[in-house]
Amino acid sequence: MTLSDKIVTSMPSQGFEDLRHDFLKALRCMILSRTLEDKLGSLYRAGGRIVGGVYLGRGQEAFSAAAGIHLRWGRDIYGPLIRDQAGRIAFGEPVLDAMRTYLGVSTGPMRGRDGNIHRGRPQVGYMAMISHLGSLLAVVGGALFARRLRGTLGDSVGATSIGDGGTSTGAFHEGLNFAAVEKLPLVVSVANNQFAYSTPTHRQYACEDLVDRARGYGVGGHQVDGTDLLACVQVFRTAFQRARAGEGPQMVVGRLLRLGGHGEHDDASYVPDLQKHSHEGRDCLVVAQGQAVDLGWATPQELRQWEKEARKEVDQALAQVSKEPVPDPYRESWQALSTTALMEGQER
Amino acid sequence: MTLSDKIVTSMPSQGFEDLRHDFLKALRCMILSRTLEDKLGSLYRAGGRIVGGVYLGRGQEAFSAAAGIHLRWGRDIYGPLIRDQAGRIAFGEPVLDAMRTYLGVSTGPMRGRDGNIHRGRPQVGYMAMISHLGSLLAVVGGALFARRLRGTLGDSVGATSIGDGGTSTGAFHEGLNFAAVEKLPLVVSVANNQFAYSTPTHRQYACEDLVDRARGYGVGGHQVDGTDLLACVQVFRTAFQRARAGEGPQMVVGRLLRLGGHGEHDDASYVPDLQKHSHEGRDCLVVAQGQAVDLGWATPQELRQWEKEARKEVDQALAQVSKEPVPDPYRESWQALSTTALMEGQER
Amino acid sequence: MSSITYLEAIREAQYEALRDNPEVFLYGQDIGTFGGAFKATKNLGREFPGRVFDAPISEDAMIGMAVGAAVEGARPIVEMQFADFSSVGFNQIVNQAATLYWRTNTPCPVTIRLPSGGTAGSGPFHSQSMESIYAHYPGLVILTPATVEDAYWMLLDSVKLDDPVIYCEHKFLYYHLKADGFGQRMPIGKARIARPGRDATIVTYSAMLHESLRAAEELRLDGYEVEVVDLRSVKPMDTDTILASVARTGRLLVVGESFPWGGATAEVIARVSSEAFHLLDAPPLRLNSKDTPIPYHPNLWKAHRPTTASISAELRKLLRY
Amino acid sequence: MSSITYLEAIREAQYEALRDNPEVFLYGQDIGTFGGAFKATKNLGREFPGRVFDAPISEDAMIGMAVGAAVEGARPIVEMQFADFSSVGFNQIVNQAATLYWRTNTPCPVTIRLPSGGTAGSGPFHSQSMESIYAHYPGLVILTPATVEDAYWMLLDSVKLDDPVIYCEHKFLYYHLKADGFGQRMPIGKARIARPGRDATIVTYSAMLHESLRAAEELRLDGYEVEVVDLRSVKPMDTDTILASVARTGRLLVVGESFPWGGATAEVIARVSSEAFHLLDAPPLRLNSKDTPIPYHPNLWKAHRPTTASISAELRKLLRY
Ligand SMILES: Cc1ncc(C[n+]2csc(CCOP(=O)(O)OP(=O)(O)O)c2C)c(N)n1
Ligand SMILES: Cc1ncc(C[n+]2csc(CCOP(=O)(O)OP(=O)(O)O)c2C)c(N)n1
Ligand SMILES: [Mg+2]
Ligand SMILES: [Mg+2]
Repeated sequence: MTLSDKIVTSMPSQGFEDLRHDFLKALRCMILSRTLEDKLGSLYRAGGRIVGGVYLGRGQEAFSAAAGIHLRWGRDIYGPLIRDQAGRIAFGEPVLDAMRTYLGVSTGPMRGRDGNIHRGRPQVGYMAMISHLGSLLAVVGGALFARRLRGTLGDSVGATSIGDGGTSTGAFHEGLNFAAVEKLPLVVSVANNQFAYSTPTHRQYACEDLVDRARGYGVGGHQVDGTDLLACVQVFRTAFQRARAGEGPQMVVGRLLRLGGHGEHDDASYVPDLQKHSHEGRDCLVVAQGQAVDLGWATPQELRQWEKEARKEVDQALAQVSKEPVPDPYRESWQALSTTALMEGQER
Repeated sequence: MTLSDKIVTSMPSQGFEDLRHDFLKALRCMILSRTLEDKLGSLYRAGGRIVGGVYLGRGQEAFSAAAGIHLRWGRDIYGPLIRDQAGRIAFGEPVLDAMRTYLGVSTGPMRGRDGNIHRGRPQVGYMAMISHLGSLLAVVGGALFARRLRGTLGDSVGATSIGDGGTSTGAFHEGLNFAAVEKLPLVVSVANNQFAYSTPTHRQYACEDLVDRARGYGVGGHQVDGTDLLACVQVFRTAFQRARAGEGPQMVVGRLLRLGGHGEHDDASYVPDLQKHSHEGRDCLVVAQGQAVDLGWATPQELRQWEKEARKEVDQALAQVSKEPVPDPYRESWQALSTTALMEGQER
Repeated sequence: MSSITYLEAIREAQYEALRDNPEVFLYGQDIGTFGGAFKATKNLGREFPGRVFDAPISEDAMIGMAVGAAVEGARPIVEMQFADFSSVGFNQIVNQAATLYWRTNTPCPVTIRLPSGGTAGSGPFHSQSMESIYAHYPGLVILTPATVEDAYWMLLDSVKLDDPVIYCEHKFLYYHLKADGFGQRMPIGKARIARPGRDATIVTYSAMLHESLRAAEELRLDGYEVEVVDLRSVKPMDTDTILASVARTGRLLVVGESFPWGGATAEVIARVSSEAFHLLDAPPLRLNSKDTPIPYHPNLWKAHRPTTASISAELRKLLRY
Repeated sequence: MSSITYLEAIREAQYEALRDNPEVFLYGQDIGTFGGAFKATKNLGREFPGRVFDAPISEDAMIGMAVGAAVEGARPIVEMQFADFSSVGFNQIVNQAATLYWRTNTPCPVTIRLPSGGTAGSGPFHSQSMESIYAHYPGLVILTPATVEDAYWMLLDSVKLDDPVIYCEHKFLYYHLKADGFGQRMPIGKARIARPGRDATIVTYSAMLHESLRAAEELRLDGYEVEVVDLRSVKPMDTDTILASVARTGRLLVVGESFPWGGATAEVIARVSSEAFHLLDAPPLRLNSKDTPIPYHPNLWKAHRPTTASISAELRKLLRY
């Protein structure tokens, strides 16, 4: 069964014409993201190829891609998190970067030094997260701050993500508060997928909805059904417009469910069946494909074609990367400073 | 000029009868606090007696005392901050504890090891803050958590404070969020005195009012004119009632102005005159004394008498402490662990 | 008792601590229903209802809360999901927990479990060994169990101690290291001669004990008898046992997995050099990981940390001297 | 140039850094209008409008923001109000700033100023020396200037370096230490013979340099010539200069103000013992503060840290050997 066989339809077929381009762009990113992640998941389960863990964005592609399509590679600043494969693709990250990082080859952006979701290319505004949740927000903010200071901000914007669990970190609080004080053009996606690893939200926060936090920071607050691509595209369009218009940080809270384990090692048996069958448990990709057909923006044939192209792209990337070299400790520089003159011998 | 010569009157004289007892208790604490702090300030300026810096609560006594009077020494848990001298007195801390700590004698609760506002007696529920702002909140929460776990919580409650600046710390966020998740009986006083050291609030947060944060944590939010003792007593009464009634943490935001420097070394020349003469720049003690007289709850004679008693208490404490021994390094145990068997020699 | 792993020993010790003292509770991310990222608390939430709590992702508050609970007489065991994440609880550990007793005469019986050390593919933020960071600060006890027995007894002892304990459990040992039982309790603060010898002493701890033992075994084929001392706790550090060993062998190699600047290995060498200089027949050597973050790719990771091979090479250098 | 203090040198260096490079900006609590808790940025906000920013009380975000700015090519100088408060920015320092280059090949020119060390009456949370904590982590340069000249040149050099620098300025030296000018620039990474001698070597840094020089002077009255080496930077550490000095004197005392377990003094001893064992005529010694938090009362504080008297006593011990 291909993805497009599962299409369900639900949307009215008019009044969204101006979203068409964004929607389709996001949808194609979602398809590529899902295809890539399915491949990574099966490589992981097969064993032997993937280095380290695999953390997927399944079920979060609509929310992530709808943010990512508003970002311009090389011009905007993006600090994606764990479940932002779709956003990364939308931003312009080549599939090769992902594949190379997961397979740990030395040709990838992280050269085998760091892995999977930590990848990035900071020099082009594509930040490489560290594991510590929340700590990327201030970094993205700082990059915007520096651009404004130098006068090169222009219409560029920054975006980053956090999960429901990550909102409990002090770093997230400090980072968002700083960005609000500086009124930075920043969009923060809060992907409330109901769990932080196994921990349900009632052990994570006590407010009714995380969007209730926006006012306390003095930032724009937006809520959206994260399983609904059309809604996501619409809401993020507003949020990015406001951020670029100088209205300061915008916080977009999406309600959705992680469709899978925390990582591929986790069977997520702690997620109650009821929740899996709830509205937020819908597969956003299936929903989006249905929307596309209903709205007459794509035919089932086109969807199948896009899936085919995605599979081809992923397969090619895998084939190519499989031939690439893995890191060689003897050729590694083992140098943590860029200033070579200040390096000491390693084996004192 | 004694304090009571400066009385201004402003309150309607009826309808507050049930607050009378609390109000007068708080007022007497304020008087003692001001008297003590004036003495500490002049000792500091005279030089030679005080060890370390002096950080006073002038202008914040009403807000601090109105919280402190709801706390029972030995039964509730209190984690006061920098400007809570009045709250400490209301909680039941003897003036001797303060005097001994400021003079660094070895008879004080901190035995000359730590100083001034860091003092406390954790074993009786009176927490001793460390300097790092925000980090006390989780400690107070943890104490409540342990009591509830053991079943000894009863009607006890916890209280702690933070300044406008301290709300920017990650620790404050994590601590309050944890307390909200656990629905702990905790009252958090946010003394918004318009400055963090020299930094005005617009460099500290971007929301309209810090009370806007309450909803985002899912805690009760209360606002009060921190220069108005009667209002403070009323608001804290509600907040403490709700906390004890199991409604979870309550955040009380008081608007006021620090009437002095950050510490006694600081002339606060950065505070604009306009702000000094604004409503929040009123001296809460003068206001409270006026209220007491207006309401017929105290005569000017009584006020003078209380001031006199306060001066006597402070003078006696000073006289006594002046004779007490300072720490002797040769008799000091130099032991950071309570488990003596695990201590190593100091001079390895 | 049938074969038990290092990880099971940690679970078992927590089980017994919970069973024996109502003041004990567990606090950590995903440790309840889920049983923890490594399953160190598996089933404990079910076996001790209301005593095992899922924490929000708030390491600072987690430690702060544990200190507050300890002030009230509780004896919390806090699990950091990975040692590396304790960096965001660093302040509460070194400034709040570690100073409480000294400042206020109030005991602070908090145990902080740090799943530590490298495993293949874990990368720079899930592999750190932070014992040297915490040991530098006064007021903490730093345990680094290398065996199933120590994992068990030292965790039980931690909970009983009235001081904050940083319990560094090594993830590499979780599943592979097995024993038939918990053996005898050895007191905290005592090092152990893990292998007797006469030609050289290796002082080490945690996972590096096993690499060192293998290296010693390799050297035996060359006719050398290498003594291996397991520190067990890096603070307090059992200088006497170290010196006694060096007195026997005259040669010292110190092996640790953490970063090379400062830290446990430098501390051992400094103590031996200062206190027993005349016992040394050769310059004391140390071997640590390299001075870069911990690499993700196994090829790099294996070259980054000390291994049996690199320890053997170092031993040969030491013995040739 | 008239007499200038250590603190003025720090201000002056920041002035010149701002003047010479538009990518430099200052970020810290109360550093704008107010000029900083110690006035190290006095008037700079006025002299460089829009380049000096008051930060919220958010040390984690402050460092994170500086890293982000550095990624974009800025060269921020971040002031921590006291070194001790960097504990809440610890994670961003050791895991974000320190790993950026190694992980992503992106330079990270961030300078973090830590007002460090003890002064009378400052107590446990306004007195800490954290150089050993940061030096343990890969990817950071740790500077510990002891002189007006170094305070000036090393801060200017920090801003020019493409790596994150932890600049540990000692509060005890702020007002008292004076010089007539900034003298000659010495490169970062080179230690300096602050006083030549032949009978023993003291290796030290930061404020302890001055206590050590006084102790050396005291010993001169007994006829000893003690050489004093100022490390200047604890990481990188100039092992060559240390070894050359020990080669001359045969005796080594290492003095530091931070806590005794691990850290800079242990590192020096470990290097000398490993690399130049045969140069030593006596066991190398070290002197640190005591293993408790830093006391508030001056009586205790003076006994807690090394002083001229305790250094002299240790030197005598070393020379008697
Ligand atoms: C400071 C910190 N503590 C703990 C972790 C371990 N950890 C990694 S992901 C995760 C759960 C994250 O949950 P959430 O933020 O909701 O994101 P999601 O995985 O649901 O997308 C945890 C606890 C971490 N990365 N950082
Ligand atoms: C984490 C941390 N950073 C910096 C400081 C230094 N500091 C002490 S008090 C203070 C200002 C506090 O302002 P606020 O919280 O508004 O309280 P106020 O002094 O106004 O009562 C600062 C920055 C600190 N104590 N803790
Ligand atoms: Mg989540
Ligand atoms: Mg304030």
